[in-house]
Amino acid sequence: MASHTVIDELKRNQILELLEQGKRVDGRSLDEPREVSIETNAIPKANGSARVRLGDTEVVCGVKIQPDRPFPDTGDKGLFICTAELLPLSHPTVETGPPGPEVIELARVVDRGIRESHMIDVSQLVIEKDKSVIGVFADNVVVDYDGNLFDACSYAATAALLSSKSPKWNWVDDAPTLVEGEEVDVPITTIPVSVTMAKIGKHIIVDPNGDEWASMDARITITSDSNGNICALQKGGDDGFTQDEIVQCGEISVRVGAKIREKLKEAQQGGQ
Amino acid sequence: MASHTVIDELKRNQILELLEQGKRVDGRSLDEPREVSIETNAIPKANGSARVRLGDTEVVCGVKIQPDRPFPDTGDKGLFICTAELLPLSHPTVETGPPGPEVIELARVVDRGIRESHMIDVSQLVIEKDKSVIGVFADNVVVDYDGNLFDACSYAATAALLSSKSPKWNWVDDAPTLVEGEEVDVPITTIPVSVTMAKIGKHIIVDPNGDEWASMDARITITSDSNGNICALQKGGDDGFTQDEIVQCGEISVRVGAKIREKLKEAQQGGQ
Amino acid sequence: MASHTVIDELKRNQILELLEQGKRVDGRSLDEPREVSIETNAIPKANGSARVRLGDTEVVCGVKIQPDRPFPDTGDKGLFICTAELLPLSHPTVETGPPGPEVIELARVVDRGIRESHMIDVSQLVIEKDKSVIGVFADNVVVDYDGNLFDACSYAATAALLSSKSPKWNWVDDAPTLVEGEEVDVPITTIPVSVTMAKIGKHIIVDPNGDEWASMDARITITSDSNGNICALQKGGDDGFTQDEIVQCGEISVRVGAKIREKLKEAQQGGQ
Amino acid sequence: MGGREATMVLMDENGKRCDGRTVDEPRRIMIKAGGLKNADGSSYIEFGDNKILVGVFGPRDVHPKHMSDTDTGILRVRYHMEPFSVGERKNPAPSRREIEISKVIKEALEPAVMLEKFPRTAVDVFIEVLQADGGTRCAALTAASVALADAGIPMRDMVAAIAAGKVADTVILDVNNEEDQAGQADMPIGYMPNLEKITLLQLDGVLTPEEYKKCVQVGVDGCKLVYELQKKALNDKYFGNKGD
Amino acid sequence: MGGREATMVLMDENGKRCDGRTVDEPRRIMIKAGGLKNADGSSYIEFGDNKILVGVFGPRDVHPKHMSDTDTGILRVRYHMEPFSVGERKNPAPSRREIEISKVIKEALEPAVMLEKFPRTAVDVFIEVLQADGGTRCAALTAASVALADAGIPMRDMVAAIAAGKVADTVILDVNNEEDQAGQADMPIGYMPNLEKITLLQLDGVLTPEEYKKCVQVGVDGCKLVYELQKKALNDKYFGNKGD
Amino acid sequence: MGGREATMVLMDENGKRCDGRTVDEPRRIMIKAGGLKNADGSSYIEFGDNKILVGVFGPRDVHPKHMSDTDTGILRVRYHMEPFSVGERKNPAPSRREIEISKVIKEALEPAVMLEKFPRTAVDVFIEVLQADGGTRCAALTAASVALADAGIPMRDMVAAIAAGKVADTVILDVNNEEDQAGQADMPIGYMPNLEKITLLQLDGVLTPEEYKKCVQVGVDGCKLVYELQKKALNDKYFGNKGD
Repeated sequence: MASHTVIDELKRNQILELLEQGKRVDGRSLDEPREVSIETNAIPKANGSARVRLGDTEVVCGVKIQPDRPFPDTGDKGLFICTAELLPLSHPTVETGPPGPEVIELARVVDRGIRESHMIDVSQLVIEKDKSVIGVFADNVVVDYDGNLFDACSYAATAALLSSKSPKWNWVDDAPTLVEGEEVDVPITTIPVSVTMAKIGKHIIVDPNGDEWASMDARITITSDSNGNICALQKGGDDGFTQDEIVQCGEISVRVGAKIREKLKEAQQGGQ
Repeated sequence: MASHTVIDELKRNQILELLEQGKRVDGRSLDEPREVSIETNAIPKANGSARVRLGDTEVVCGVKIQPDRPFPDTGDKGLFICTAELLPLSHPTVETGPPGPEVIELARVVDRGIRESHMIDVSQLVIEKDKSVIGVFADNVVVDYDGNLFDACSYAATAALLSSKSPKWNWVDDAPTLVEGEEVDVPITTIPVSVTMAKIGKHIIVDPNGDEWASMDARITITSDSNGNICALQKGGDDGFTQDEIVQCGEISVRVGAKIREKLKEAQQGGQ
Repeated sequence: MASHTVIDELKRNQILELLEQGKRVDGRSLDEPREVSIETNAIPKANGSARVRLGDTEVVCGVKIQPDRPFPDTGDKGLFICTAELLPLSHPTVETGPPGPEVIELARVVDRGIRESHMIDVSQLVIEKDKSVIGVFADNVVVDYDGNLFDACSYAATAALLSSKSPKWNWVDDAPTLVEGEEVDVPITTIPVSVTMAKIGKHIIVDPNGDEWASMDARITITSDSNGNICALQKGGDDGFTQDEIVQCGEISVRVGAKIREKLKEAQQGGQ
Repeated sequence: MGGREATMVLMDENGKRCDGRTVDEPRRIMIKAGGLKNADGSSYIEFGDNKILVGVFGPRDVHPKHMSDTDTGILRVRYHMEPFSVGERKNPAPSRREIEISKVIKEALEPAVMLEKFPRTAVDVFIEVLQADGGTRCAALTAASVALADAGIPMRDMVAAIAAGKVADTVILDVNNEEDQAGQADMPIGYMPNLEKITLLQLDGVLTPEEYKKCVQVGVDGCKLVYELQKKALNDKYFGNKGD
Repeated sequence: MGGREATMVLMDENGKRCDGRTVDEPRRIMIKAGGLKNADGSSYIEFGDNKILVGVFGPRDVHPKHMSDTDTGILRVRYHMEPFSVGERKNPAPSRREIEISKVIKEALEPAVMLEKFPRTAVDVFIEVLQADGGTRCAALTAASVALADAGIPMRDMVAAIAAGKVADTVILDVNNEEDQAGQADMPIGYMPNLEKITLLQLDGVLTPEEYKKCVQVGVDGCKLVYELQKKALNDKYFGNKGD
Repeated sequence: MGGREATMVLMDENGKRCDGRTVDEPRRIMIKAGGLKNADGSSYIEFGDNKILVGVFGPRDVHPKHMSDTDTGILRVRYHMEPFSVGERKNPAPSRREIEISKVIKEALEPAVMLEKFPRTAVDVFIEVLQADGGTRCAALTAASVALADAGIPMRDMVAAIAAGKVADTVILDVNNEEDQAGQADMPIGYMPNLEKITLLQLDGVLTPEEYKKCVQVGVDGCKLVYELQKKALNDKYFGNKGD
């Protein structure tokens, strides 16, 4: 995603010039995310799903809920795992094969944002203590790329989880046994929202699109929960932030996050 | 195996010219397979084995029969797995390392031909339902290459299976336990025979040798069973067949297959 | 580690010239190993550990002792596994990624020397027969390279094992259960010592340093035990030895090994 | 297709199949040309409960160079299933099944694409199965043809695909998931209607020679139906009302 | 950080932490510049119970060539844990966690290193965790800066690192292993004191906006302490008494 | 060689071994030069119950180029076991054992092959173990020498190989599978009789210095026996009656 051609240089100059005037290439204000559109239940056979567009970035997330073995030291907790993959049709530069460091970071940051918010109460996902628990897998696939996959994947996963219904299992004859025809809610405690900001020159902008992403000096992704607290953060990119900028980004993320949380709630209600 | 040099082009022209006159480079008629020679019990320590030559293509197949865990949803059935590998000594162009798409297709087509015929009655390969079953593994290795590995591997695997004797296990103390000194027959229901045909120009030929293989436009492998029914098929290659050709290939495969089935039976009797 | 530049050729000539006069580049006699320094308990959180310098070659070995499943056919024995890895900071030519044949051979030879001496009495490492045993893992990492990793890793692993204390487990409720606060000795039966010799021209030298290693024609690593018996051997390199040389190397290895065994004992006592 | 015992009624006394279709009735098929921003061409298909997205890039340079052909362009196809596309979550690593299907679809498309016009380049077809039902390979091949056309790649014809099969001793069109699991035979067919060539053909399951012949006929007829939907999808995008 | 229940007393009535430290007291930190023979630069750090070795090579040629950049040098960082460095023996294959931390540390070092002076070359930083306690990434980043300086690589500043966090509803400096497991939040910070830039920042765990602000402040202040120890280590090697 | 308890009688009161051989008697050895059509040279050996096929290609070009040596040819050896060659079906992935044996055999062959005559090229030796008994590496090395000669590669000598060992406190020749499992020591030896050089030597198991010396002697003598069979195999193919 990060190449450095003459065109890139010209683009960056143009972006910077506009920023000096307080403007962005696509007309947004600096702290304004792109339009978010959320379609839940896009994959009806999955236990939950969502198709999310953030500007021209598009992500599909499917949730699978199935019995699994607990980790040896946490036999009283279910599993929550969130992944992210860039499909090769999402951009001409994406290559097939095992994920590189960038995609691994993407997946881990999206996973951590949701995990650290304790959105899913994994203590309720136990079929039989130490023997069998419920695993919730939220797999994101990026189908169109235009920057800021962190937020697009995070919204897709969160919307898919909010739309999920879980099958029910009982512990019978030393094995988890499906209870036919029953469905239960996934235990949700909060709605985490990640907000990614880029630093270009001295400017902080919310939700960088593809051209802005290629031009940025550094980035920061901050996730806040329904209480307006901050629960996860990841700085990236080859430059740094001042202490004041870090504090400012925290404030922006809570403010912008609250608006996006409303959209996620609407999608949840709309999907029901 | 597929390279496109000037020599290849000249060879193809020569092959095509002869075909226009109804002749093949090695003197065979169009629907005539090469000489098949079958040596069973070539690997005495295996549970069954065969060394098969089809013209100058040579394959060794060894069968291993051992207890295994059943798949979760088919606890009342044993396992049958057939593989194929091109050894690097079989041809100067073969490379070591993980198998490419061509070898994966080869292995899966050979496996499917035998599996779909229900040659092995896997319902009889159960030691203890849902706990322990018998796995039958037929592993083919190609030691000399001269075209048409599909049929050579299929004949080697079938001959090796026909020559196999299975150890016996009882379910004792929650574990499969070998019954020393007893051997039972592998439950065989039919003898599948695969026949591979190549299309070169407008001509359909049976059992293409190495030069013909490199010159073909498309190929089709059809497996028939002892009842003369068709049980598996795979079209390959970068061109297509007309509907009439497909029907004609079906007829050839049953007719030629019947003759080769007799050779497999002879080898089975000879080996006993 | 093995490159062949003009500099290498000049170095080899210089080494050979000195050897003709019975001398070595660093002033040692032909059957004299470099200074060995052993620091045990370098990694206090491991169950045993050692940091060993052999000249300028440096190795850290950490021992982990934990419950494991036995191999199916040896349910009455614990596990002993010794590995070796070249860290990329140990030399500019070391590459990251899966180990090549040279590192695999190194690890296997070091493992075998200790294993074949029966240093660790694995029959005492059983928690519950056929169900649960104790695994002893000695992992070597090379942090600085100056030739002869075989001996440096062997000494590090042996010293680390001699310094090890094992936790204790009981078999409770079908699971190995740690007995808090109790530690037992690892069952040691002998102290194996490997001695590696290089052949350069017609000369046999003990413990080749980096320059000598790059110049050698062949090498041999011989491990002897506390009784002065020979328990493992590995010849390497692209040339051969005469029968007399092989016998001579056996004698040297026992004699030099005895001296190094004393140092290992001192380190063990010092560490207690 | 391990177990073929009829654990359900695959065909009732009125000749209706388990999902209510008649023997020669395909499932609901919806094809859309285009849809992706970054791909040079794309398509989306819903074929029964299959949901498949295809993106095409090219003709474009080949890296590494020695993989290219100085005489012709090359076609590369990847068939890939999302972890959430099947009943039990799929391991993300490419399976041997996916590798084989990629190869079979590639060879089915080759005769349709005029690769000789673009020597030294590659055309990449990326197939993403979002939700799988029976017959993904036919649905994927059908959608891939549309995506190639949408990318403006010159083609001799389009390949339409659908499976014939045998259920309850009857030859049927368009095998669904239950019929594939519990039925007697499944024969996916890919066909170029204008060139009258079968470019994909597989079979699992036992057929008499007569049934074999009939399956091929039913499959080819089915492909012609699918072909009309492919053309309609391209028409809708390039000439028609895009309302739907 | 799955389980954050306080299964131990993380802070007693006198404001002392589980290892006896006060809220703003770092663990024992010992940094040594140099030490390895073959590396161009190296360092060793003990940070609490962390024991980490860093070796630096470069600037040197890049293979394969197309990975190099004609305009600037490139920085490559590998963070790697030994099998014996953690409680349960670690699988030797690189974990996704190690790959992410390698990337985060690389990006934290980038602004400090004058890579533009060495176009077409690479500087390699190899971090080896011999024994892990809480906060390996901060300890590793701190040591890596010293090793780069020891290798004579021109630098704008050094990056010092330490974690702030929240335990028993109190903001603290330098989260140890128990506090990381059972505490409420962990915020590793990397900071260049001269350039006044935060180049590494992560957070796991819930903070109010006020606590967030305070954590950043506590962390930056801690980095300044660490920075003095980095300078002392280099002084000791290059100008001072090397007696330890 | 984990368990060495004598669970069977390895040597009876008459000095006969478990398979009826005397202490210095090798198993049945049958070597055939040639046999494969496509390989440049090949051989087949039956050594006790070992059945091993070897094919040689070269001297031929090396890809990628930078793996070649401008001063000399390179030798590449792959030792590989078929899945059905051993008691329990072997996983097809190359094991660490196979990688080590490949290296040991390569280094044992190096001094015999005049690689310096073919700079920039490679000679490839592919060893396929169809059925394994004790002593595969010796049988493989013996057969590989014959295949190299059959390929017309110039050689200084051939390497013959066989194992010496210790069983029931007695030094023996040619350790079979049972003796390897339950015996006291196994010492595979590869030897060039004309150049009088030992090029392969390994040992697992405990020997006194005296026994060590004796094992080497017994092994070298055994190699001389094997050498005669190697020459006979080549004679049979190139000059002799090919009837057998």
